[in-house]
Amino acid sequence: MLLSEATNAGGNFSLVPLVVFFPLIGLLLNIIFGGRLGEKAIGWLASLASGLAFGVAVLLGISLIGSHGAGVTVPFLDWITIGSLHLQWAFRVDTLSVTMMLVVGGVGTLIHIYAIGYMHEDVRHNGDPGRYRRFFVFFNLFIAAMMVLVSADNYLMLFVGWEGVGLCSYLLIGFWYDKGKDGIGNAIAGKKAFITNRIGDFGFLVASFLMFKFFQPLAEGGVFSFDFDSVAAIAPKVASPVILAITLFMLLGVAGKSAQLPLFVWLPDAMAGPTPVSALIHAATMVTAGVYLVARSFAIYSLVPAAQNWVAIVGGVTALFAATIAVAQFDIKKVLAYSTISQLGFMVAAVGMGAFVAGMFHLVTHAFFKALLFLSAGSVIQGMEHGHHAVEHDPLLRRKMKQNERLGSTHHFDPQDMRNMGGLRHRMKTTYWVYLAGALALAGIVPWAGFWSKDEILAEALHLNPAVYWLLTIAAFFTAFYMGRQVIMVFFGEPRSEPAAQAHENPPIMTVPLVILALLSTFGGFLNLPFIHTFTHWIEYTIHPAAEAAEAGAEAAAHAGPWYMWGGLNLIVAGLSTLLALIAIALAWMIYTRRVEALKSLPAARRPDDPLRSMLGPVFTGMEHKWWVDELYEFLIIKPYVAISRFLAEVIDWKFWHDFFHDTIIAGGYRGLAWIFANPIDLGVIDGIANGLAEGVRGLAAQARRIQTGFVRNYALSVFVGVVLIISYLVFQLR
Amino acid sequence: MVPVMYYVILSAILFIIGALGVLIRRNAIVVFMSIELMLNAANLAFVAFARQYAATSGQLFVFFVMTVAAAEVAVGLALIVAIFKTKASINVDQINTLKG
Amino acid sequence: MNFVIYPLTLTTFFPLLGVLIILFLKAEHKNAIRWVALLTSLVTFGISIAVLAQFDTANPDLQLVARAPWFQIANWTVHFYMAVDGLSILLVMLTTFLTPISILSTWTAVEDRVKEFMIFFLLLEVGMLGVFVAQDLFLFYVFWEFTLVPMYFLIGIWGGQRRMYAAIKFFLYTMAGSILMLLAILWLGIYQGTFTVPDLIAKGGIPDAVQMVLFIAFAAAFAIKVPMWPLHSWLPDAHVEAPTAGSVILAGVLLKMGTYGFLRFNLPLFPEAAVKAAPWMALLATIGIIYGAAVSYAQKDVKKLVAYSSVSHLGFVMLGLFALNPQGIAGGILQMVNHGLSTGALFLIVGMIYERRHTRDMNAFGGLWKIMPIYGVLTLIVTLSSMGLPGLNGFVGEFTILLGAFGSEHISPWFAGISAAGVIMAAVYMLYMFQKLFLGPVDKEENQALKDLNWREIVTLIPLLVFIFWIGLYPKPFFTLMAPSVDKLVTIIQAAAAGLP
Amino acid sequence: MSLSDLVLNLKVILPIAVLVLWACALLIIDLFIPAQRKGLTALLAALGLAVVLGLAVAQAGRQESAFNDMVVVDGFSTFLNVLFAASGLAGIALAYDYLKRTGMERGEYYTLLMFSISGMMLMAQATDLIVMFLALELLSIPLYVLSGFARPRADSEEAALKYFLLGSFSGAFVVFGIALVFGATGSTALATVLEVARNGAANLTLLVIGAGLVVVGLGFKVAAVPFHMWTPDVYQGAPSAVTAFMSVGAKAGGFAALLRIFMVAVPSTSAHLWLVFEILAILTMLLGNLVAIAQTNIKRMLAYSSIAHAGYILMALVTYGLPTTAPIGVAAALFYLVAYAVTSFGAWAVVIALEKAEGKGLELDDYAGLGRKYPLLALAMAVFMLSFTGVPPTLGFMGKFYLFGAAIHGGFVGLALFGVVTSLISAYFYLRVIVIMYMREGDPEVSADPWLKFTAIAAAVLTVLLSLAAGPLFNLAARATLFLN
Repeated sequence: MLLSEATNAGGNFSLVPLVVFFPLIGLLLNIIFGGRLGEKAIGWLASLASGLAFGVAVLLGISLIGSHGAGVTVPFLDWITIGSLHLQWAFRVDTLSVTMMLVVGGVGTLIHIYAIGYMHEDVRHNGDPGRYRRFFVFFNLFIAAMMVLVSADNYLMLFVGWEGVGLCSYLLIGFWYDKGKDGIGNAIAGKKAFITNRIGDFGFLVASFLMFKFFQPLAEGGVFSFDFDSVAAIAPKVASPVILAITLFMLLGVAGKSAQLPLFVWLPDAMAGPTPVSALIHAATMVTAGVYLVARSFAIYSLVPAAQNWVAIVGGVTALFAATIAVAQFDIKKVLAYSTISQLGFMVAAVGMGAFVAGMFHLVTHAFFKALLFLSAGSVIQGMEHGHHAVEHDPLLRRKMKQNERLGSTHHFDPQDMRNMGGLRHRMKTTYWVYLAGALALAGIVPWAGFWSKDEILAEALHLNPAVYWLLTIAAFFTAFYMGRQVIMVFFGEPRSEPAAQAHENPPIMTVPLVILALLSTFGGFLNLPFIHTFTHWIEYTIHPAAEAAEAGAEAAAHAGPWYMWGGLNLIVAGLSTLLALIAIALAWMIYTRRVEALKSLPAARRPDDPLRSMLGPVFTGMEHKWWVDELYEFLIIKPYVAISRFLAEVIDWKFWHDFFHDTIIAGGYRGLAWIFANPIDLGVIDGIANGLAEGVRGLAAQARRIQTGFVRNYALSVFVGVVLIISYLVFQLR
Repeated sequence: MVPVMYYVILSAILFIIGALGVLIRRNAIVVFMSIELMLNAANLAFVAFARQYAATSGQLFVFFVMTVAAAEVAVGLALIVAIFKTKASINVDQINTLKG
Repeated sequence: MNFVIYPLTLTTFFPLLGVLIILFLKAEHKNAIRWVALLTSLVTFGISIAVLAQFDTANPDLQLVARAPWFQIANWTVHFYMAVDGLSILLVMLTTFLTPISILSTWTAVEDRVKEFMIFFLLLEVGMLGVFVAQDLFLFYVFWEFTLVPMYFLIGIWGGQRRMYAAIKFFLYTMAGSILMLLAILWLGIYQGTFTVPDLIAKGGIPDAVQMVLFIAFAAAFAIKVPMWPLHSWLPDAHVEAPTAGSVILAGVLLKMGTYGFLRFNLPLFPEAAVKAAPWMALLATIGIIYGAAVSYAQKDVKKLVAYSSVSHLGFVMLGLFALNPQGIAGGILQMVNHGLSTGALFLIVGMIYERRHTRDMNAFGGLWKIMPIYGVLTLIVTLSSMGLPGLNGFVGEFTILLGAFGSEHISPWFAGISAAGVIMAAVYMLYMFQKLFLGPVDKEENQALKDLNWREIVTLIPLLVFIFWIGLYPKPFFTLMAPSVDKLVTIIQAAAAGLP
Repeated sequence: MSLSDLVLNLKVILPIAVLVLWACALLIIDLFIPAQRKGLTALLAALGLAVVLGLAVAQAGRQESAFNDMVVVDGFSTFLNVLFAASGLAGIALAYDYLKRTGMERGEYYTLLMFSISGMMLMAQATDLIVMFLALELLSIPLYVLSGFARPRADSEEAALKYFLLGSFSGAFVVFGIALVFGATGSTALATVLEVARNGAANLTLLVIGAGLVVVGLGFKVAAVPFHMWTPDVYQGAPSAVTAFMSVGAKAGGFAALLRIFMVAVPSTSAHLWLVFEILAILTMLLGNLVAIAQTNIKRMLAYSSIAHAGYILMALVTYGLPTTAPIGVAAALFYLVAYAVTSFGAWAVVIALEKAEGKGLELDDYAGLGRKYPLLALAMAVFMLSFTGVPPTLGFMGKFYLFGAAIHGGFVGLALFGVVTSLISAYFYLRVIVIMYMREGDPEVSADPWLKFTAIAAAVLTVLLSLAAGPLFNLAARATLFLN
């Protein structure tokens, strides 16, 4: 079923530009009037803008249901038109884009609301309330950019959004730009994110160049517009190596944006941003743009199995790799960050293999539960901050904490370090429960959302790419383990620091969104239940190859499938993964309650901060240090780049080119020549020649007296030499 | 009859002697006399050619040259006298404050 | 005499009126002089808008022609010939647009010899406008060389520490290139019988070998001006030493004269040579992009960083022009404008902080966003524009250039591919600069008391930002202006390329 | 020769005749003018020159010969006569205050100047080698005296002696060269020489060598390398006003003779001599410009600059054997002479304005701060420097454009390349003057004389305006190539 190119899209479809413009209006209002509005008003204004965008998305969704999934393209304005290039800013409304809009708008709005409360505290903790408005302006900007991305009708507009969200990410990671390591750490983290993303964008750009070069001649009327439909239509006519190149370059873009190997390094550092940022941008929405891109490009990816294979492998390896790192992190957000990378690996693997629906499904559920986890983590952190605050203001408690410090923890108090937490389930009940929901969803326990989506990916993987299946399954095991570890470290046991003991629950403005998200995480999986496959059918309107494959699969399952196929659900796969998850959780339980108890007997100085450290030894250190990838890049890329550019700038360009070549060779040579001409030649060389001649002449005249030459006569000599030369030449010529 | 070329060669030799005189001698007056010698060498050539072509213009030229030489002498000697007053020398080698 | 009131002549020479008025003002009346200069340049801008209003976007040929025989030497007639087409109209507008902004930026920055400064500045405007509207090679050359003079004074008198060195270097370098062009112009005029560009294009038929020589002679002048790697050595000196307004104009307009020269003369006059030279030019452009970006990153002086970034940015322009296809050339033209806006704005920005702190060492700053939030935001936008963020102007230019270069039949796609890496590197040095200046803690005592931008400064930047957004979001009007002329140019080149073995 | 014939003949040389008579009269009148009122002499001399200028202009369009074809009036001579007369006026304007300041205000100055001009004008009109020689000496001898005018200043005397000795020395080469040309063709009339040479009746060896020697002698006058070495010393030593006049007049006179002889009489020697001219041109441009860089004294710098400019004009002579290019070359050379004259007088006016007694104030460093203290004068000087460099819109640029165009037209692209490259070299030291004036601080003192300022500013205005409205001047120069044979 192809989309109808509706220029005069009827009804709600024509509202689609508003998904972009509501947030834009919101941010403009906040820029212009924000100075006069109170904090609450700013936050609610921004939330309203985001909520309205979500409302539009809902209306679009309803219209789509009404049109039985038939999407439309809504042209907005001409962007770039030169010769055979015709780029439009057009909106695309189909089930895929609306799904994304719903996620972005819905989760986005919830996080906006949450942030009203969270940022209120955050700007105070960090001592700069002036930034409150800035935060919401950036946040709205992000929503707008993300909406541009998901609503784009062509690759270039998608890229506009793509870079736009990158910008917001940069700005928000560096939101506390005067904080972090040496006061500049956050700013550097932002820069790292942007530049890493740019590396990916380079891939995206090259892919688009290739597309233009090879698709344009085949385009209708010779005019190429980069829109998804025409790309899909032309792609089969293009040589497959070209398609392979395009898809692989695009994969680089995906790796950048969705934090896949080898470009994942920016995402953990991106946790420097305020927690709502991590939730919205670095978990739920922006980082999934890569997945969305591959799903969008299903038509070209489906043409080249090799590319699909690569994508799947990248996704699979990333999933496992990041999961191992997550196991050994102590920062509550870092764990979630690596978990995000890992989960993105799942999605990328899925869309890579051609399981577009499964990938998209996981994208949606992941948006729910990961946003939830981050926000609850934010709640935890905020709670810890409160605790810390309480401690700071209570001399008694402060002394108590000092003692603790003397006992072992020498570092400055870090409210994000899980080693400082523990036992929070009593002090922050709501947070605990919602966190648990999120964790279970992530771990893939029936019936939480993550189970359904992850299982679908695993089932498809087994079918399409067994190697990747095993990678993902092991990753799933780790996932359950580190989530178990985190929940236990944070919420169970005894408080390991005084602030943890003093932590308390956050206000409803923060907890209500959490609860909503918790519900979504719990029941979100029901979007695509066996037999019913609501979500599959929904996406199938847009993604046809997936539709065919899945339909074939579903039919096979319904009619001639083996016993373990149950309404599209592979029971073996589901069972195995659930079993592994449960084992992992149990293992975590064993280690982090029993083992920790056992270790308590050791003196504090020799007691490891994590039981696993003693159990795994160097492996744990490797995981803790992210397998030294940052260091590797520092050594392989950053240091050489800095060195080369220093060398070019200081040695080649300045010392050699500027100083030596210009000043010494050109200018110096010039002056030298002038000097030579002014002195030796004018007075010496010509004199010398003249003298020589004069000597000869004198010899001829038998006047062997050495006569001191004077200037007038030298001048005459010069004339004479000139005459002699000219006459000699003429005589020579004439003969 | 002596071929005209002989005169020309003689005049050339005289001319060169004159030129060498300019190059070699230091006394300004002698230098100036050498220049006169060069002019007279030219005169000789003129007269010789005039005779060859039986053209009077060549001989006419000689008179002009002589007149001009006389005028130059007037100016030149005056200059030399002036220099001598200032420097008490007419050695051209000592007249070298301007250079570079 | 009604010749004088032709729109283009009027635009070009109107600043002279200001010069005349300023000449009769007392040097002590600094503000009066400033206002006269500003108003003159604003009126010039107004006149140029009238020119734009009369410009027929559908017409690929030269328009608004003001043409008359000027003088005759031997049998070579030199014409006074001014006209615009799609290739130059934007640059004319850019010039008249940037001049008032630059003048406004000098309000407090230039206190010494204001009278002379404004005179030179307005003269410079005349020269620049003349370069862009002259359609006779001789006339062009006169304006081309003439621009050197006021710029030389601007750098030399109002410049920084090593201003004399920089001024002389600027002059000599630029002149070194243009003297070769002079010979080529003479050759064309004498052996082709005309100095006017359209006639020369129509005549054509220059033997290939000669064409190459002429191409190189013209290219020498333009490449130094652009400046293309490796002829850029004068640029950092000139930029660093020039006063802010001088840098703005230097980067904003003067460098464009080089790229414009390629566009107006090298491509249509010597199309065969252009096709043959395209890979080499693209090579130099690519090296320039990468090299400029790498070198920028290692700078400590923020002005120098921006200066080197020009090498990189103009590399993009050159790459686009020598893609020899509509996307590349149109992108190149747009990128000229973009660079004028973005880099012009960057120099203004650098000038603003220099005026406050009298240093340009990036290590002397940090955390300025907190102290000067308006300044921070404006800088951020300009920085992003300069590094080619989609939605802002830089991207539109760079993307179309790269697209064109990649799809070009005349140069290898590798150039575009490698140049695309320049986009990454642009982010590296631009964000580095932003971070050094604006992010991190405010750890320098001197920075604590800095004042945020005042209204005048904001007003100087806002117009630039408007266009930064406009071009980024809706570049269509700009492309529409140039499209027919670009197509015509491409047709000429394609015809030439078809004739080549 | 009847009286009416004499009158007709005299009409041809009327400006010269008036000038000489006026000069003689002034010599006597001056005796009656008291020493402190020598301004009157200057005024009278200027009046005379103005009349001469008028007469010269009135000759425009006439093509006549007189005195048995020994002199002519034609476009070429008229053009140059106007230039010479105007140069004389400029020379007086420059000298008036200068002489007073330096205490050498003597009436002879103006008479000598006028005699020298009459020599120059005769040079432009002469069509016989005898007359040409006479004109050369008439031009030179007053200049020898003028060079020593600052007597008893040693450097002035030294300059005079050097100039005199070397001038006579080179004059001897001219005479000998003429003798050989006469020997080759049997005539000294240019027209006859041409005819004989064209018929093949001439002794080619003698002709070519004779022509070569003439090149040497006149090359000395125009200061071509390697016959240039007197130039810096004499320019430096001579009173600045004299130098200014000499740098224009003597050079133009030399070129007048060179152009006429080689275009009119001996184009047949071009096969042998063009290379000589080319090498001379290249050497002159190169050396003049390079050595100028090393100078710190403005007068010496301008001396080398004048050497260099002679080199550019010599480019025009390289093409003298090409029938189609030669007229362009001549016109270009004439145009360039005008451009050079205007610029040079202007520059010297500034130099003189800054010069203090006893030859002080002539170092480049003495120009520091001029831009701030005397903006108009500095601007004028900047214009002259740019014109010397050849930057538009100045006459210098137009002149170079024309000259290089001629060279390219004749196919001498390499020569033109040399021309532009040396222009670039020259930019370095011309710009240095501007740099010092504007970019260094100093406290220069400037003479208050209005005439100097007027000359400087008028020259600056002319330098710019004439370049923008160069059409008429181009036409005049082009018409001035109509030689009357």
